[in-house]
Amino acid sequence: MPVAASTDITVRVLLFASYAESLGREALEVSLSQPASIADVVSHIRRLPGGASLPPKPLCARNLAHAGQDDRVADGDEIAILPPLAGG
Amino acid sequence: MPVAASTDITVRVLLFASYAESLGREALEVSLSQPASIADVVSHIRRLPGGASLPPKPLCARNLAHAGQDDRVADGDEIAILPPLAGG
Amino acid sequence: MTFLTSDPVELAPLLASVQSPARGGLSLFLGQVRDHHEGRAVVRLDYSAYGPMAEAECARIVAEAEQRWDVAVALRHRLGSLAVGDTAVAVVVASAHRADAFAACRHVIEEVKRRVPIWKREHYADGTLTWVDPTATLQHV
Amino acid sequence: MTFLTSDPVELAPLLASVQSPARGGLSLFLGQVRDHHEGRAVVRLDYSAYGPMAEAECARIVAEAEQRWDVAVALRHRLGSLAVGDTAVAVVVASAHRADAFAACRHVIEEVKRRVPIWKREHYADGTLTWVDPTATLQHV
Repeated sequence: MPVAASTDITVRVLLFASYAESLGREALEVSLSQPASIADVVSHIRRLPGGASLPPKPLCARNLAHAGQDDRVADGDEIAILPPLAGG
Repeated sequence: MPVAASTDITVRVLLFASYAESLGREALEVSLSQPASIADVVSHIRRLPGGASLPPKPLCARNLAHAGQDDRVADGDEIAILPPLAGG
Repeated sequence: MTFLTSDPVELAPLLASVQSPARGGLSLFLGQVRDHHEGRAVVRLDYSAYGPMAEAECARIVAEAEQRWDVAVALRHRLGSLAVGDTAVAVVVASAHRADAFAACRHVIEEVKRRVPIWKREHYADGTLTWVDPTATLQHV
Repeated sequence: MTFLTSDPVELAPLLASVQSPARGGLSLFLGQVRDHHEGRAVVRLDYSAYGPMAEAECARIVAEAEQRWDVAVALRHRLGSLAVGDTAVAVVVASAHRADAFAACRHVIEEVKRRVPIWKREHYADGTLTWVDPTATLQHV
């Protein structure tokens, strides 16, 4: 059974609205071991100061499209963590 | 069993659009024996020159409201015979 | 209120008549003159009405919608000679709830077509003209 | 096409972008800022967005609607500071068939609310402000 090489990847994480306020920032770089999922990015963010106020499974996007918690992330991806949408 | 008195009544009949063109007029007075219904007014109009092109049961109105063929008409009523509606 | 007009239909006054700070959802329907009908090229339409009944029927339709849903309704139908692209009918519905706004707007335009005594005569590119009978065709806007 | 704007939403250019002589039925939805939310007096709203994704998501929603129905769709959402009564979102749908126009218009506004990354912060008459979370309440416009 092949084992994925555990090389690090770096993704850019964007925070918005109430989440940006909780974390005190709107963007950061996060390094993760491969393979990594959206859920791994969220776990990382929730361990940062102010991150505990985020829900365990927030709405997320990967490269400008909605993404599921189990979706893989790749090096260089733009991952957005989205507070409840309120457009319209 | 009471019998309705057969006194004449007079109604004003309005014709519109294609029906007015068929009959060559937009309004006329029609006298009928009581009791009389919308259907009786229509029958009278269909016997006039040009009236045969009207359908046997056209859409009708009595005093500015839609009326059924069996609705009674009274002296002084305004009865309108309406071609297929095409508003909107 | 007057529901029939021989002037061009303007949206702004209709919107103003139903807007309120409590009603944040507006559903509108506009019916405009098309350039074709049953494959024939239309150049102009003449709308005529049984005026007093058309006004009364429009008032009844609006009152019924405002009773059935939590909405404010504005309705205007143009009469006279219309060119392709002109607005023949406008329905504007405002509500605190967008589902109500959509439902009432749809209901009003359907009832206008079904109940209001208005007729139209189409003028075709070949110079002929016909009274339109929507019941004689499956084609509806 | 740009779906987000910081300028007031004007209907005329949206209508012009979808109107055609073959599409005689137009369904519009306007969402305007209400003066109350959950019993609190609202004086102002700030809309913000994840701009690039919001544009992409609006484009996908419009494309999906134009594929599913025989319609042309225009969509505009305003960002920035809005006052009570200002139009926050406008959907304009033109079709040869009014049933399609209504269905597509309703679908687009529902999808915008469900999918487009836009947030709003409400400023209340008492000087406080809150990020609005529609999932936390049953009250929807």
